[in-house]
Amino acid sequence: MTAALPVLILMTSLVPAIVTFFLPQESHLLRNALNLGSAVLKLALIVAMLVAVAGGAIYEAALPLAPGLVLLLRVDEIALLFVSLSATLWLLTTIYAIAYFGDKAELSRFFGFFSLCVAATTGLALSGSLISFFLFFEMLTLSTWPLVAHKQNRASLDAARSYLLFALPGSAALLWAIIWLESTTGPVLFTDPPDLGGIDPWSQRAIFALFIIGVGVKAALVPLHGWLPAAMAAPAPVSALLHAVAVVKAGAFGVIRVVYDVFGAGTVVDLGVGVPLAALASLTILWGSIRALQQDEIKKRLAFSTVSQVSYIVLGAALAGPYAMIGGLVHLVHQGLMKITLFFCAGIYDERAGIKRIDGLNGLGARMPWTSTCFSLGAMGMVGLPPLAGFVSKFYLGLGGIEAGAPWVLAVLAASTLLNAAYFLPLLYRLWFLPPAEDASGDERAPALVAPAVVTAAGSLGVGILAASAISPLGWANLIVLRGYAP
Amino acid sequence: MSALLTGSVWPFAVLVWPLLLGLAPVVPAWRVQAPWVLPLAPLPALVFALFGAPGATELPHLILGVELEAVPGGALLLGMTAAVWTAAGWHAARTLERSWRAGILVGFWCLTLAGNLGVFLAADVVTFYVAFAAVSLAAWFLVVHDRTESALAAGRVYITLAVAGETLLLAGLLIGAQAADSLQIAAVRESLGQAPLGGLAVALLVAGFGIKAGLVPLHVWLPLAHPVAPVPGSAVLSGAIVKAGLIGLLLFLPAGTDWGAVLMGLGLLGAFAAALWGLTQRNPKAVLAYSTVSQMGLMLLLVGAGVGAGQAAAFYALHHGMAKGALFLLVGVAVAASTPRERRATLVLAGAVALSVAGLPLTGGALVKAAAKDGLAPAATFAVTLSGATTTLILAWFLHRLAVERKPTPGQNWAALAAGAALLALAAMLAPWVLWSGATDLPAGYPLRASVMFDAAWPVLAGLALAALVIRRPAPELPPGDLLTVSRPRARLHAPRRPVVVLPTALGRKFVRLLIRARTPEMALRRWSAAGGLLVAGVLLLAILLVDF
Amino acid sequence: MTGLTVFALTGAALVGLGFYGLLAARHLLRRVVAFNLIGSGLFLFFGAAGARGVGPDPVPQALIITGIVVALSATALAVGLVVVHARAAGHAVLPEEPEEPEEPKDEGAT
Amino acid sequence: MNALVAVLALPLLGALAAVALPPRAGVRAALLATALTVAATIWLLLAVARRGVQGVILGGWEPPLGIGLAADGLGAAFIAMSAAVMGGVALAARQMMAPDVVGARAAFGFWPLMLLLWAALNAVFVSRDLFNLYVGLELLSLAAVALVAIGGKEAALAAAMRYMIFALAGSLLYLAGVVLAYAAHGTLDIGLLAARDAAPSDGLALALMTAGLLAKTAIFPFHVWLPPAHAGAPAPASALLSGLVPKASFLIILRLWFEAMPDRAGFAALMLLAGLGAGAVIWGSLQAMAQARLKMIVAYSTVAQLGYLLLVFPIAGGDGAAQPWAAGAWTGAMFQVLSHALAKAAMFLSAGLYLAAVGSDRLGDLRGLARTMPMTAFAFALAAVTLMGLPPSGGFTAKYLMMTAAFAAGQWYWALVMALGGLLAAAYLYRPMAVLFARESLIAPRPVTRAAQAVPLVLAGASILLGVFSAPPFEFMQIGRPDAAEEGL
Repeated sequence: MTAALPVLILMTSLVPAIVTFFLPQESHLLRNALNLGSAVLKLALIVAMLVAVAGGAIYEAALPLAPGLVLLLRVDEIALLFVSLSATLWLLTTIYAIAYFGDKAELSRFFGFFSLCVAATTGLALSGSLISFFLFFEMLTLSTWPLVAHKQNRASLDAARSYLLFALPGSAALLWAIIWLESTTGPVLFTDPPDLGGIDPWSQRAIFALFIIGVGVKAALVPLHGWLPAAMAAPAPVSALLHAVAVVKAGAFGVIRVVYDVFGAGTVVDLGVGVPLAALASLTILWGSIRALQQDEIKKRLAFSTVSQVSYIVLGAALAGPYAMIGGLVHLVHQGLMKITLFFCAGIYDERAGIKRIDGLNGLGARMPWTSTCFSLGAMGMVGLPPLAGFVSKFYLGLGGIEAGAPWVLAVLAASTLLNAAYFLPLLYRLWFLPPAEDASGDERAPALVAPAVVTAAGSLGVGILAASAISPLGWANLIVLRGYAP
Repeated sequence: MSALLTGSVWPFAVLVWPLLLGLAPVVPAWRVQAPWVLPLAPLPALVFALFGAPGATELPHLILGVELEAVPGGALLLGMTAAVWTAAGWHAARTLERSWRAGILVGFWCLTLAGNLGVFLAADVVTFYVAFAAVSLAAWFLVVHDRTESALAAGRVYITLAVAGETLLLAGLLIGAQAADSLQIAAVRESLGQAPLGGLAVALLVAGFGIKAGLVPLHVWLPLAHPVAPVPGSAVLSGAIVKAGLIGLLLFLPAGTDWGAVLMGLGLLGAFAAALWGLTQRNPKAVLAYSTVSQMGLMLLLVGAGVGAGQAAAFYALHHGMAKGALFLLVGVAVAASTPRERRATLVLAGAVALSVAGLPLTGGALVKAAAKDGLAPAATFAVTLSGATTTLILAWFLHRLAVERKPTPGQNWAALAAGAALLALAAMLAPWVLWSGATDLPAGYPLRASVMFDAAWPVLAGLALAALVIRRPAPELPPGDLLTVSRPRARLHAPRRPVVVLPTALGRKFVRLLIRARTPEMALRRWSAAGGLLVAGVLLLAILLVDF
Repeated sequence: MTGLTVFALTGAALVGLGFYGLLAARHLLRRVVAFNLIGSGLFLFFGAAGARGVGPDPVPQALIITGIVVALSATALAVGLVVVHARAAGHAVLPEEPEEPEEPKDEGAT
Repeated sequence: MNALVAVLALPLLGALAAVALPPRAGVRAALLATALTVAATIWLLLAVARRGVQGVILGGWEPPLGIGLAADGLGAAFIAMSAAVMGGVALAARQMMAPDVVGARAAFGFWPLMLLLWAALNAVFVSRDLFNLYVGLELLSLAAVALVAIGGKEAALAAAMRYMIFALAGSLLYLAGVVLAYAAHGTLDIGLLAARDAAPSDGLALALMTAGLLAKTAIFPFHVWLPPAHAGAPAPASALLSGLVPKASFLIILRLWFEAMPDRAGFAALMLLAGLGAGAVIWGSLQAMAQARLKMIVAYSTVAQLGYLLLVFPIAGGDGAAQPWAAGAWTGAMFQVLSHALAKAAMFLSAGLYLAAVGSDRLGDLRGLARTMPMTAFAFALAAVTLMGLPPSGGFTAKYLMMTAAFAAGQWYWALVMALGGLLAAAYLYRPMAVLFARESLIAPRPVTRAAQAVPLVLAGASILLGVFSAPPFEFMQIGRPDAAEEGL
């Protein structure tokens, strides 16, 4: 049982993926039922495991590939944090996507790769060894490409190309790092950080840098972020998934793994690589916000905001202290909830009102109150307005910064807050206060589109208001740090 | 799992009740008539302030663990706030035009109220911050409610400063919380004294709270926001909301910090400069706004001086809040007045309140001033006394403007509005008498002493004399927002869009050209003469490497 | 100078000639011939070098015979290819290699 | 009858039958022979797995006089590889090589040549005698050249001719080396040569044989004959040529350097080989990027992929053989051989399907075919994953093992070449993928049956599974390996 469960969870998205590929385009009902059903099943399994793991249980499943190549699935607290996020948002995004696409073309292909993408994310979350992490990391890279290119027009193909253009060299760097490391230490399991004694410090730093480049591409660390805004050519559900759950989160999660499970916080501090990484993350936070200010396309602005927001997680990991760690981990979930809300709403504006640019938002609040309210909640959460989700993360990151003897982090957080306000509040202002254009149209009579947004918006409010309770992401992050990463 | 709530449920109810009422407009059927909930929203707070039992309340699962407790100074302000909001709510309920916008206002009105009450009840940093954010950001909707160009412009200034303030606060509080390794406000305040970054933290806090409390030079939003906000909005802004900044300083400023002097200096500056600058305004609400800045200056001076651990400042704020609230409401009342009799009555009432603010003996104002001076350095004492003159002057100017400004809007029930304002004014007059013994250690008869009465009286008379001159030869009119001329919306931010990087195409083209060129040697290699030669060369090379001679 | 050495040297000489032809000639038939030269040279050398000690050694002889068979079949295929290619292309040289001047234009064409 | 003999005899008999019988019956006979050989292969695999190395002495004559055949783990694995590819190709060829598609002559010629090729491959894989290997190699080359030529177009014939020249030159060099070896030691049996006492001519012999084999393996810079030949042949033939044929000559190089004359393998020579390999990886990839036709791209990618194989020499060859990482590197190279064979066959078959659908393999004409032939596009993509060496493919296992070993041996630069090769592969395989994925399709494609599309998909899937379940083949290939350090790193 303990071995079966992780595999089962992986299968809940892998099997539908494979089946979906072979479904004819017409069989909407079957396809939707399959995807929704498996999403629900997966969620149920995860809830069951949450309870068990909270009680201290650990699930493991190992598949030896070749000597030194062990595919290890391990369900521990941190894995569950990520996997439960992805499972929840997967369900919602599936509902949303079904409504979004209606009966457009190539749906079997889309949902196939969609599920594959989630399978990869799941595997990534459950990976218990470096090599299995890499394995799913690559699986994610590839399964995302068709999603980005889904529209198959010039823009999306270019976007897809630039995605690979960034991702594959990143993977090469990652593999390079892994092999360099493992050729000395042997296979690395996340359960026990390897003994780096055999490697001289400078090589260690080089390996660390390679690791960060590898995962940094996905985490969209400046200057490796170019693909992310370009990927906006993808359909809204994809953007939502990309930005909230799958790709960027994989990168951020990777940073956490590298810092805490591969090198170990202590080593990172001793090597003196934590502060540079934190600085890079800070640079990304600010740069992303500044670029976001300059966009007048809603999705592009959101994209750059992702660049900035995801680096909060990296920052938390880089500071390598308990508080910062909590902040980073909890932002993994919080950013997901808020950002997916924003993308859901952006998609609704596009789909129901044909609005892509910011100046089109004028006065939409009156006509699309639910969507606009969700959008506002998400945006204010991003700004870090209490008691929304973003505030909680920011609070812990700030504490962590001071604790780690890096009070300049406060300045970064402050600047980022102001910048976030600067590029989000004008949107809300347009939504609620400016008069709509004469030819304005659009409604939100599409419950299946709006409902997911409402749920996630409520979620990003709820996780903030109930942060202190044990069942909240914050509570879980605390648990992780207490059990796994207590200094 | 620990209990959801420990201790008295009242403080929590005080905060939740307005939030619940604030949801009323969500129901379309109720949306239009929603303003009627406004006067009800603060009632639990009022009751709690009057009969509330001391003692802490904890909700460990909320946000980061919510703790509520009414500190002594906080209790005074809580009551005052509740009173002001009740009166203003009553006024709003009767005057707001019924539209879907009213619904939005009601929602955020209640949110602001909850936050405003929260800052006086919070016992832990996070709850305080949450409440503070609520009061300062949600109040933006009160400012921009009319959606006029000037309102929106003022709103931009307001929100910018508010967000900046939030950010500064968060930074400061984070330093404090980390140093104290606790979220308890008391503990944080302690640690701010000796923490390595304590100085920085206090600076951040002073700036953050100063913005809200109208500390010169961070006060610029006040004179912009008040004239454009609807009357009840201005009332709560000036009466209650600015006090959030005050309580913040009272709660977090560590004892014996060097910033006390700074506060005193800036407070003094504000007290006089703002009052005089107010004379350049014509809009009565703008004049009142400047008077608020000057009054807040006095209170900040008291905070800086740390008199009676802030009790004095709180006591002073108690009176000023209600009086100023009443004055703003009376502006609305005056507008509603349709007959000369009503107008006259309004002016009389306003005059009475104004004199109380100026500190005419036997008024509530005189009492709080007397209590405030106790324990102040002589110079400061004289300054406070002298400020009575400027206060009288500016309020006289206000009454003058109120009298000459005539744009009656019929259809309002003057009596009902006047009653609300009058009750609040009465509370302002009497509350200091009632609370005297509790708020200060001075003897009960102290305010009746001749010397005290004289100190209170002469500035008022001086002020009236000056006022006579000023009203005859008014100061030139200047736009509100002294230090700031409201700028156009920031066009800079929407700079020309640069394309998102896909890949350096020039480089790509070069590479392709290089590839094409690479095909030439490939073709050359195909010639057997070349390839065969290479083959022979390969044999020789291998042979050289393999044969050991 | 034993006979074996003569054989060996002759074989080596044949190989050398063959290689020269292979590199020098462009005409495909000549190349095929060159291959055969090399092949024969090698077999000759093999026969000579293979004779170990006294008496005949069966192994090289068997191998040589096999090799000759293989070479024959290879030659057959090669010539066939040359012809077919010449029919199709109109000349008996590879496209990347320019015609030889003395070569008649219609060589092998029908 | 011995399984070892069966895998050699059955294809030969099938070839004869295919020639002798009238065309339609001939095809059936060929398919039957294919099926039987596949069965025999499985039989052999089980035998090797259960009872270790399978040997047979022909005619009861012991080496050096007689000829011995032996299938160790490696040989058996290669035989299995060819069986898999042959089976797939045979299924695909039933339609692709139908007379109405490629003309009667090609349709008739294909089957016997294919089976002949198969027999030759298996012979090479199990021979332990250098001259025997020569014969097998010749047979292989002749069949391969003929397969290139059966298309009958001028370009194909020229390519075949060029191939012929290189092949013959290669075999003659090899033969020269064999002669020298025999002259020095009086035996050509690999086992006995390993136990010989060194002679001065050994170096020259090894050099000649190696050079000849490099030419036959199409290792840079002797690769120029390969792309036009493989691209010019009919798709099923290309699949065989690219997937299997070069592996035979490579296997001989391997046996020479690791088993027959390991003592000769000086470090400089090993580095030279690896250098050629690195050159192949980079040059082949760059050329592939510059191509405009799908089959040319795939062919050049073969040039690049073969380059990886030579990187094993300095890591696991010579003194490295005794090191703990040798097994990893060596097995990695073998994984590369197997997964490349499967993936490349899948790619050429997909290309063939596209050719059948739109009658051209110019990239411009393939636009939007992912929509009309999704299975094929998916097969191509999976194969691409293997060639890029991305997990969880066999190509990844290969790369991982070899890179790890390279690091362990302190030769990180070879690891760098492999990583770079992966990126270059992504670069040249991206163009076809993007084109297939484009929205608008210019040419209305002829329908292709799902059954035909399934074949490449299965082959590509196999190349992936090879990575997912790489432990059993890893163990299997250690069977009967000289100085096999059983556990890798």
